[in-house]
Amino acid sequence: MDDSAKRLLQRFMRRIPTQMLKTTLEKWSRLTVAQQKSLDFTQSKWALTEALLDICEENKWTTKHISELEMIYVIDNPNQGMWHAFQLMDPEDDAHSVELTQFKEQFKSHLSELIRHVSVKIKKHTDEAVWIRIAWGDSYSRPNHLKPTYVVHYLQTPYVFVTSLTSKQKPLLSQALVLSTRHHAIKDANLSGKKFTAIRDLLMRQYQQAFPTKYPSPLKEKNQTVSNPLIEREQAGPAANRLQMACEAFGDGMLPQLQSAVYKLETKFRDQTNKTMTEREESFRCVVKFASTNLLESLRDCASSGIASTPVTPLLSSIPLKGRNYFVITDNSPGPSSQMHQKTDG
Amino acid sequence: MAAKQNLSEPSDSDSSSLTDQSVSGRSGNRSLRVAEKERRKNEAEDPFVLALKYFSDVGAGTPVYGNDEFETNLVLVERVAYSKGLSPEAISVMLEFAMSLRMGTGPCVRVLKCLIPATIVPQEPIVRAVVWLGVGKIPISTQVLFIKWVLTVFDMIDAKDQLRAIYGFIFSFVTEENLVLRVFRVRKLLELQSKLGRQPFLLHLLSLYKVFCPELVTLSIPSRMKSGFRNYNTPWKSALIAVQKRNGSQLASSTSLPFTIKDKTSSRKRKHCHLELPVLSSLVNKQPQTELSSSRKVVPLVQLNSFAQLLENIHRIELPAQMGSLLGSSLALQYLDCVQDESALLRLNFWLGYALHEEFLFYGDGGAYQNSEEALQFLDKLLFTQHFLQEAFSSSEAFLYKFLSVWDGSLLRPQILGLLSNIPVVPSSQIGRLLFEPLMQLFFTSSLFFKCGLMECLNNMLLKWLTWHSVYALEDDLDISLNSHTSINMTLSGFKDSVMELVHFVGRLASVGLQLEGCHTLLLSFVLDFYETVCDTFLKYGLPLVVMPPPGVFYPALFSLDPVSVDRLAYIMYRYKVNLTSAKSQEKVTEQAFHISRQTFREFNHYLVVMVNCLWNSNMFRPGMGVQLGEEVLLKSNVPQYWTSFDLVHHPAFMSYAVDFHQRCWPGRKDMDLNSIKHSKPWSWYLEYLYSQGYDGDFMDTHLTSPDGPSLLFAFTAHEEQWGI
Amino acid sequence: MEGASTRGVLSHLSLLEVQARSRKTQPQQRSRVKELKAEAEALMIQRDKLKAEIQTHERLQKLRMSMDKQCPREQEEEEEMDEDSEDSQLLRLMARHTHLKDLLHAHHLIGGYDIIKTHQGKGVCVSVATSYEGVCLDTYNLEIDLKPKLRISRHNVPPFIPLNSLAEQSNMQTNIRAFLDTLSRHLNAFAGRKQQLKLLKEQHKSVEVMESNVLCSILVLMLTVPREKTAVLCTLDYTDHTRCLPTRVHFDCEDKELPDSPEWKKNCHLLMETPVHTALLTMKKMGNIV
Amino acid sequence: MSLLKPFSKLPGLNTANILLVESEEQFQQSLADALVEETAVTVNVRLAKSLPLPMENEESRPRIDLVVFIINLTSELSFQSAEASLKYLDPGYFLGKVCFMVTNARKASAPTERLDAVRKLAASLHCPLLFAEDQTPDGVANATERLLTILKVSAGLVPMATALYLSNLTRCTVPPDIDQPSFD
Repeated sequence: MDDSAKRLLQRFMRRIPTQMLKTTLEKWSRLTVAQQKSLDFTQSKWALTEALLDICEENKWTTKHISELEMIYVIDNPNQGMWHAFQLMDPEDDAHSVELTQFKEQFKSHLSELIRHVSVKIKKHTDEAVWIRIAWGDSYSRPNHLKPTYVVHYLQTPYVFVTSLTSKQKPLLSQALVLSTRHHAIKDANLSGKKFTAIRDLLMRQYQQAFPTKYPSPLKEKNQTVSNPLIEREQAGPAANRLQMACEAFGDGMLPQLQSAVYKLETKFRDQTNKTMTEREESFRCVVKFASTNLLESLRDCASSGIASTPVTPLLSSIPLKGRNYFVITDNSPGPSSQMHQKTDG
Repeated sequence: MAAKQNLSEPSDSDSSSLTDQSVSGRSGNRSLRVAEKERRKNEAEDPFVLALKYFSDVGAGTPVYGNDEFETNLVLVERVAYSKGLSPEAISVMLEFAMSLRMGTGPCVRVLKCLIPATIVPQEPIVRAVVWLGVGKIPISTQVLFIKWVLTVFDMIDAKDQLRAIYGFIFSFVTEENLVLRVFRVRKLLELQSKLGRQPFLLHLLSLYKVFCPELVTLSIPSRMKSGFRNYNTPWKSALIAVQKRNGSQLASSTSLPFTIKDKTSSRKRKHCHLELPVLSSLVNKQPQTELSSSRKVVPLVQLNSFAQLLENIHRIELPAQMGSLLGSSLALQYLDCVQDESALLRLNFWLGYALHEEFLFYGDGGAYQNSEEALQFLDKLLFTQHFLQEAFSSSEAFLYKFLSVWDGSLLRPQILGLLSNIPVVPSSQIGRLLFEPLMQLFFTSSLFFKCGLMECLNNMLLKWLTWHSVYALEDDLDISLNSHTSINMTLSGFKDSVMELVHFVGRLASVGLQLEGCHTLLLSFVLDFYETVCDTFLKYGLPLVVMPPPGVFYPALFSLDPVSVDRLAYIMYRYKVNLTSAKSQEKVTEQAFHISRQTFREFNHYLVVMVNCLWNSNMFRPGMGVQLGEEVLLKSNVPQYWTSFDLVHHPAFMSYAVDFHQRCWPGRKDMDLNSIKHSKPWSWYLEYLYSQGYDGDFMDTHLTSPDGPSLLFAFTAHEEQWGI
Repeated sequence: MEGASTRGVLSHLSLLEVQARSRKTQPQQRSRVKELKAEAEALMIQRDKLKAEIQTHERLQKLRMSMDKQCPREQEEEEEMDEDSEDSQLLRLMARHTHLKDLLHAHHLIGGYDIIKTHQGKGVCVSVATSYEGVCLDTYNLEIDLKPKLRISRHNVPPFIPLNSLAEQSNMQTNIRAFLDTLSRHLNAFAGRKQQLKLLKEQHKSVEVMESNVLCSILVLMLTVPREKTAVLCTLDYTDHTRCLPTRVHFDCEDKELPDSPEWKKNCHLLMETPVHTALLTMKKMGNIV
Repeated sequence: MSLLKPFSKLPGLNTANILLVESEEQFQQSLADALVEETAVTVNVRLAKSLPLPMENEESRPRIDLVVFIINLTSELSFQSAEASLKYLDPGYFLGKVCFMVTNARKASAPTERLDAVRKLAASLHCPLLFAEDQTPDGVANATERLLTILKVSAGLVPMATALYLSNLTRCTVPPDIDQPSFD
């Protein structure tokens, strides 16, 4: 068993929490029952690593097998690292009929055409997601399995989710993806975050949205609290209205856990009291960043509790609407920049 | 802080075994070799020793990744650390290794995390570490980590000049300049703050200063900083406790930091470090060292367990590291009481002020911890201490004034009122602003029970003030020091003013309170308690001051429905009489002129007239009486002989007794005629009967029985005429 | 010590206060009866209301009948006139209203869409319901701005349905109805295919789904022929996304002639014409697969 | 702009009506639940986020005897909204029918400047300023009782006491700043 494999295993062991180790190894299903038994999961990681190393030695397992193990772990808990979303542009006519096997070989072949040393692993998850693990090398060095790139794609959808991709590797990956999914181009979807599931749900519209209907909406039923006849809520109507608007803007129930939204302003500085700034002709740059454990829910709460003005300013509502959390606001689109003010106090 | 220093000397040399090592060991390796030798003596080559050796010898810039030797050794050390804790030598080696960044910051952090001392922490390596900080290659996060570690193991550091030193450290490594004055320090801190951003330790210092000089620190300390600082020991504390548990109790005392205790008791996230009284502990409380120390003529308080011992060691007492622990033991308090140097008390005050402020005026997002046991016990302990010392701490007084202004009136009410009743005399110029305004607002908006509680509290306050006066006042007009430690000196007249203010204030509260609560009997009885104190100020406490109750108190008591109140009012009036007469006589004999205004006599006589007339002479509603009503109104009411309606027989409070008496007296009678009791013979029987019911003497004394009641009255009025001129 | 007693009194006072508070809540129990009485009252009133409603409803029904079968107005007028007029007027209006509503509902059932105004008429919200074999499935919504031109501002249509291209193809601006129809066809087909796959997985444990995708446009099944236990790989291609039946069915298997055998030809047709789960059912019946 | 007037409507028999104004709409709910527990009088509670109150409830709304502004000291917004609401009250209310209730005054995250600002506001309007512990049930119960004490007076249910009388005794005064004792 070579050195790189060893290091890969050690690194993997450092990453994985001990309580997850058992299940992951079972999923891996390479260990014999005896070997499974031999491992004592109560002892320290360090010892466990040693034991696993021995097993790998005697089975002559290589990086290939161990990267498998890693992949299983990553697929099971994808919410780590920084995920970026990309969007495939103008599909060809047969883009719809791309199916897994052909995609697999196409992707592999395209990528290996572009770069000599690369090792690709493709695995289909139960929810139709295609998981790709790429260990990059360059023309001289062998693939480095210690920092692989992970790519997730749902066939027939225009979205691709990528984590830990360097700018050097980006063009290569893009080209391979574009060709193998029968599209013409790919672009950054301006959506990124720590939680893969959140980003996916947002773009695949896998969260509950609220729409105005003529049927009694579940919202109203939800916040009908049986209260004492002696207690009267004066502004109940407006409150319900605010909630409705907030839910229409950001969605209903559990929302995708987005951590942040960034607005980059490149606008003219407008403030009559401050001449010097106003008269500068080059645009005034600043960055506004909203951060929260669950940004969308926070925003919804702001709107429903009246801290932020309703109807919700497009700047905020376009996070779920356009499915992006990075915006550049310039003057030539007067709409947003005019709303800038009311957003910041929101 | 000054006090801290005098401790350094003994304990420094306790750790001689280490100091010589480190003094010689200017370079890490050398000091290690010393350590190595002694280790070789007692134990054979074990892997742990090898591991330590590795860390002391490993060259700079050795790669970390894939360096199995490093990995194995570190794991080994970690295991030992978490199981038994590290010996002082081990700590010095590892700390040296970590802070020198020989293998980069990665291991440094990891090592710092596992530095769990088994016994004590030698101060030398810490100093060296700080020197490394000075080198400044270490990333800020790691520096913070280190500081946190030092704070965590602070009380296990063998030498005790640290409290000063730590601040010294922080300042000296965040900036080269040596800051002397606190004002400068704060300024410096603030600008550092703006430079470095919010560093937990900076914020901590700032918050500390915010307590003492808020005018300097204007920025609001974010509550998240609390968490940022509060759990500075989380990486270690659990390990610490674990280790201590394993290594047995004799160590537990040596490392009894408040929070370690806390973590044993409550698993709450928020650290009640101040609420938990530290166990009275000392560095030199392990047997071998005590011999050492006693030879050096220093006895830690913890080793004294009888008053006799205290007396013979009184000249060589070592104060504990945690002043808070003094509150625990009465011996310590006795010592504190008789000790000459103010420093001990100052330190205690310091600690106390900070604790109170932190826990009750400045808490983070801890949520609903308020009425928690810790808070209760803490305050009860404080109360106990204050009663023991017979005086309040200036810090607790200051705290109370702040707390009253944001108090909701129910939080920890018994304790707060208890503390409040202990505060020393407040100068009359301040008293309104500090006490009356907040209290008045609380009193009138709060429940009956609060009103009663406050009455009780103010009564106790008055009692204490008067007691202090009677103890400290030598001759009048000589300065009386009311509190031996907070040396507030005030003249007799000043004291009289304060007392007067207080009594009048209570009078206001009482009369309006009774009105709002519909003359509730419970409240009334608490009010009467207060006036039982007031009416005796002259005779009991020798304070030449007599203040009569306001009508708002007198009449509700007189017409109240329960006989007890009436009885107590009578008693109070009687005491007033005694005080006034004796004051008079004293004024006659001694020529020293203290003047009781004729107004007071007028009020007294007036009340007496009303009382006697309505209870005894059945002269209610007669012109010239206190309560006047238009003739025609009274006639309209169709009450037969309305003037009798409040005499001892018809008074609603005594009616039942009268009826009972009547039945006993004339069992046969069908038609009841209470007036028949008034005939002289049954009347005396009736009085006898009232005696037997427990209304003993008070009436008699107030009115000296009906016939010469008036005469006394006249006597008084006569006097008044004379004195008036 | 004196202090102790002080604290005693104070804490006792707080104790009393707590007791007083708890006592305050007691009377609630006693007034329970009153509560029940009030409740009964309320229920009675409600009952009467309902009675009245039923009555009016019956009369409405009568009117509706007459209205539906368009019986001669006059005599209806007669029998209405004897009652107080404006009441009957109202009734007739109500009848008419319900009538229209039913019509509207019917229209919706035969392929209309729920459309309601939003943003004070600046936009509309269209909801497209999907169903398969009489089972109602998810409803999809589109919010469409009307001014300056039709624009889909918000929707919850999954991304693998090419909404925008559909909008262009069936030029939405001029003919929104056509657009909505195609969209609804796409959605219904998709829902149908998804449902089929679901049913298939439930009903045919013996059939292994080798491959599928989110759009459910490709389905590869592993069938096994009884006796020989030969595995047959069956690929269903749904290239026409507006239908929930495959456009191409392809078998392959070790023995090359099996796909060309008559019964498997029949199977092929079967799969082309009937939804996959039912087709498989019949195939199983005929003993072509386990 | 509709002013809320103290005497525009007739009082109900043995009833007291209180209006709780809180921009965060959290503490007011628990207070309301506790307030209606009162059995001696029927207490009607109206909850509002801010003033003015909507016109459409004008009819159903009883005569309001006491207006309470709840201010969370850790939030500037809460203070501002209370301040803004004040101008929708008829001056008559400031004769003892308004009081301020402050929460989180002892929190580290509550700047002293804001507390002073609140004090100044209350003092300038001659209104009482109550502090409450909204975290603990005891705190809520106590706050409720204090409000009831004031409410009963201002609703004229306490003989020989009027709202103005009480508020004169309890109204806030401009804060004294207690100078710190030096610890060294």
